[in-house]
Amino acid sequence: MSVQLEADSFDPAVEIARFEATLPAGSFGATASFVGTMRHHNEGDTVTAMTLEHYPEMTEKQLQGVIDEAKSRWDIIDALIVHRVGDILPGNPIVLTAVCSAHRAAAFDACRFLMEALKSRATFWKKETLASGETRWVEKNTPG
Amino acid sequence: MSVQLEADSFDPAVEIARFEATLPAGSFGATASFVGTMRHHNEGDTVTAMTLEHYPEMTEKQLQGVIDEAKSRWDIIDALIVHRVGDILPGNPIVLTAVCSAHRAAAFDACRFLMEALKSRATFWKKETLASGETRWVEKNTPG
Amino acid sequence: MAIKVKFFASLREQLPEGINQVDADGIETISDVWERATSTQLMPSHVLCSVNLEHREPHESVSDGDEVAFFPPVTGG
Amino acid sequence: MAIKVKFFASLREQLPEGINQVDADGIETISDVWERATSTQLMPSHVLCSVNLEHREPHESVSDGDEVAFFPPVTGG
Repeated sequence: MSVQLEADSFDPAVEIARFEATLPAGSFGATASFVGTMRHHNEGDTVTAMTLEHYPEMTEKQLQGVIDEAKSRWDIIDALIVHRVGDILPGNPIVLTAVCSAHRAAAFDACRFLMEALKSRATFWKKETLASGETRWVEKNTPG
Repeated sequence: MSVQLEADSFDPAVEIARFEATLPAGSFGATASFVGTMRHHNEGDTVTAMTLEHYPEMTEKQLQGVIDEAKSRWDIIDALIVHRVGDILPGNPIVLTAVCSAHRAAAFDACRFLMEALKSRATFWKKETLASGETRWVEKNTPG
Repeated sequence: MAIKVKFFASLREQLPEGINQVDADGIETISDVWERATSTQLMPSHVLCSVNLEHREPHESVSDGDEVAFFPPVTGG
Repeated sequence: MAIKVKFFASLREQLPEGINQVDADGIETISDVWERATSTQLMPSHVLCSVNLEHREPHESVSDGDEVAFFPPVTGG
């Protein structure tokens, strides 16, 4: 189980491969994953860049708690959360959640739980730069 | 939208990257994916190999229908199904479903729908080889 | 005047080789195809079937030139 | 005798720089910390808060040595 906060761009495929490589081959039958990617549009406006601020100690603690909760609620083998911080561009991955389990239901349920819990509890804040050069804080996440 | 039946081992990360590369960067905010991997145990027995038989024309038609249904039911940008056929070994990926959408709910819902529909409708059959050398047809999928 | 017949997986192994078509004469339903192709064994209730690549029920009708397939519950994914 | 204070995101930008602690004397709740740190502005209802890295409600108590943080609704993921 692992939480990674990345100051630089990351490749979800590499992170998932590294995560799976920590588990014995053939021990898991299901891997559910989710990647959130920065879009070039939000709320009808063109967005050219984004800065992700966070509260580092609290973020890490909250995300670790979210993973612990997933492991207690579902029969999963392991879970991973990777989240960007700092300056990012459209097309860049923002977040990755991944869960390995023996069977698919637990992987699907836990992977979605990780994302919803992260969105509601983890101390990240997005500031967008629009095409006009204006910046604005994103005020609310879309409901899941 | 795409259905791929693979006679040789495939790398889910490569397939997802190829799938996402067909979409304009920054156009999607969510990618949900699921990978089913062959386990070295099933129903309490050690499994050393597996053969996936299918009904090629029907499989392709059914999977295409499943993708069409997902696209009509959810607001998704695109969907991918990759499925192995032939001889496979523990640790090898069997199936990949992936969905890109603007927001996460549709990606999660549609990705799970693809897997459940595939498991109940697509004409694949698994034959396991046990450690004893004995072979047996898998009789029933686990419920999702 | 023939109906194409396919068996898959455990059915293919259990049934005599080589029956890949039956005479359409006198055939009305999928069950009729099963009985002719397997030499009058009754179709077990767990067997699934398709006509021209679409899932169908055993009582549904078939026509000359159709492709009928029989298979156990699917186990992919 | 001090309580550490942090502001994040839009709050950090809107509030005067440099307030990173307040005297614990006479402070009972998180709201009290807010009022002292922001020079008596009332804490807006949308502001979230934490004590020692755990989410808390404004009426909850704080102690000398605690780290209290204020922030807008989170928007990660």
